[in-house]
Amino acid sequence: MAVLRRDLLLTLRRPAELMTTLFFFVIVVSLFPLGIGPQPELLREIAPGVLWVAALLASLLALPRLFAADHADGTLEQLALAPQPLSLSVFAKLVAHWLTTGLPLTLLAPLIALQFDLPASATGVLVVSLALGTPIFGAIGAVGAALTLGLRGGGVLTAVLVLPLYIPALIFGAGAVEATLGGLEASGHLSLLAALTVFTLAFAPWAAAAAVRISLD
Amino acid sequence: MLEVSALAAARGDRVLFAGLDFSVPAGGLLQVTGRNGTGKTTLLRVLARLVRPDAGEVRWNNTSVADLGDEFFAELCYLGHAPAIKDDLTARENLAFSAGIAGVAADAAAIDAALAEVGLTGREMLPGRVLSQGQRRRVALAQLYLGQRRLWLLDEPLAALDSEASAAFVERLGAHLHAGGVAVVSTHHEIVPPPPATRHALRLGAGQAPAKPGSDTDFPGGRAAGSQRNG
Amino acid sequence: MAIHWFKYASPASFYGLAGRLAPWFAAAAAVATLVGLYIGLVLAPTDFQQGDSYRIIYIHVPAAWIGMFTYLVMAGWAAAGVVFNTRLSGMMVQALAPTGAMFTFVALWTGAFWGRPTWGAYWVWDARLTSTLILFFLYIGYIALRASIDDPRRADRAGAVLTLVGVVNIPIIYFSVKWWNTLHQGASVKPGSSSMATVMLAGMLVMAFAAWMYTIAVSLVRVRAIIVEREQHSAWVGELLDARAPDDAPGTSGGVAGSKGEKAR
Amino acid sequence: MNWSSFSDFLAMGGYAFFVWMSYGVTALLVVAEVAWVVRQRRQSLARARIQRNIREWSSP
Repeated sequence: MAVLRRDLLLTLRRPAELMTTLFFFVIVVSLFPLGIGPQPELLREIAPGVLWVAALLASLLALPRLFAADHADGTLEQLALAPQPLSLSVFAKLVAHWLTTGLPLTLLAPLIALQFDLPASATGVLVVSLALGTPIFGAIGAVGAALTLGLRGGGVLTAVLVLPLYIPALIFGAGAVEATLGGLEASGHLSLLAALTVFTLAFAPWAAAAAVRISLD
Repeated sequence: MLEVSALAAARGDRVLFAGLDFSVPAGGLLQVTGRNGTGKTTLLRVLARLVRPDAGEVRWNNTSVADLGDEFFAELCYLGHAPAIKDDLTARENLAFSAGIAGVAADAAAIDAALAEVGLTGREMLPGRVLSQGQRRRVALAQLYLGQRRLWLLDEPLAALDSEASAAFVERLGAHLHAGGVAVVSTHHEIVPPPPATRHALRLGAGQAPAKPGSDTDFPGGRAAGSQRNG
Repeated sequence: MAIHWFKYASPASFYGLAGRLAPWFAAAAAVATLVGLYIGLVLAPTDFQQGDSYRIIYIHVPAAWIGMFTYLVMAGWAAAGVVFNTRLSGMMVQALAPTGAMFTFVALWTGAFWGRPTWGAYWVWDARLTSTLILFFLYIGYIALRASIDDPRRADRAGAVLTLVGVVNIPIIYFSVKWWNTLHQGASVKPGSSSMATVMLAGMLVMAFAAWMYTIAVSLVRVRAIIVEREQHSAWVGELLDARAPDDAPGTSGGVAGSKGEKAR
Repeated sequence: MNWSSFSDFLAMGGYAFFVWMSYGVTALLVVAEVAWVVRQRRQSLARARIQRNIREWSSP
């Protein structure tokens, strides 16, 4: 699919943007021990929440990459006029976006988890939960990013629109890691998160496509 | 081919045009003129279904474009102000992806041929960021020469083009019309396609603008399009 | 300008209808508030567990209900706007949002003042309060989005998408917060638990009715202001102004019925 | 009637602060909203009147 290949190629040509997102993730996570203190038990306890919130914020920061450049240079108009559903093109963009944001964050997370002395079992669940949860951040975020295209204060506005909708993913994702830490089974959390991912990916591209059309009007 | 009835569009509080009726037959060119802010771009965007009209209807082949959906988009090539060129992609890649998005099958040879047609031979591998405004515009225009799209909606296609490139474009436009295509072009320069293409003129916002002597017939308020045969 | 009547007809006729209905809803709200307050504050007995602090629920619970319900009504109007492409829908969503946000805030505020004597803290991460807080964020998001879009029609459509996305997410948010709350063994005392006297329930229902009537009355008056604001260039607003004395009190006139309106809602 | 005196009513069984803060702020918000809506309505009419006057003056 042309859109997917194009977006991937564009990110590869300009890897700095991707790296900025990843460094943001690392820096935010590293701030917590500095602010709270280096007690290993305390850090282990807050690790699931901290890692998840940091991944969430990093995803939020990456959202403008989805549409803003394409909106500015007219590519978005061409996508809207293509003889295939716009929601499909949005979905392709989401896949490309996840491969260049969500996936690297997911892969980086176990490394960062070392800072918090997270046990291996919890780290495994963290990776799985982030792999399931980051697509939700991208998909819901796409709706917010599309609605705020071309508006003043777009970035902050996107955050205000999108953050409340991120809460269920955060609860199930961080909850899964926390359950593992507490010696419980994480499968309940993970299956709810997976259901949420499927549901979001089914509807969000459609809503984001509608939002893109509204912003082009 | 392309028919418009009772079309109206407003931007904010301002009505740009209302009660617009015209039709462009196969092989016809509609040239939209008018001063800045009279709604040329909005009209083209309404025709391309990017903007919902406030009233009225656009028909293509006697069917409302609202009912046509992707069939209409497959026949349409719209070029707006922004040329949709990525700085980080080469001219060749830019054109290939534009074709891919538009669902036009184009192999490497066809891409290079289209770039040659707009005079970019030898610059296929240059990234978008080093291309001049005129060269970016040419890459965008090269899309027109890929595939067989029958409706061209072009917003200021001659902007930033030198006279040579403009002449080449007008020639290509003539060939498109000759093959039964339709084009709606907004421009400040008069475009005279080679006969036997019919040229129609639509002047928007003529009510406020002073009429230029020797220009095409004015229709106050943009009520209807005149039709005149060239040559 | 002939085209204006095509879609503008509906707001023009609704303007008159809203003007005639609003005073009745306002009166119903005033009467119900007085009755509800009398039942809740004077007639109802003191709760044997919570003492008189429980009397906060006469505003807390109705405010939470109406805050939630108003969002659903907004989503209903938004859906109608998407399906029928009517101009009035977006205006109604816009008119309802501030009142919904206000009631949601009231629910949070009174929840805090009910929680302090009951739980010993102003804020407890109780499932209901947390969900209400998120609902409040959703209202703020809608209002912020509207405020930053200049073109009211784009704002209508963008707001509709946001409201619908929000309303689809509300059950998920409620469920997830509840799940989170039970896992963390949060506070479980609920305002207005099952062992409620009939008088108390009656007071709460009357207050909920009052809040509902108030919401309708205020949003009708607000939608009239929005209609006039947006249609100030149209001919019917001109006629409306001609028919009004320049300084008559707002809200008292029944409004000029949109004589050209075809669709009444 | 639950109360023996008016001061009893005001005291709210010792919870006066919490109860009256809840009711008071709610009443304040409702009054503020009503005032705001009335002002909004007045302004919309005033603005429309200005618009109409501009229209009438600018077109003979």
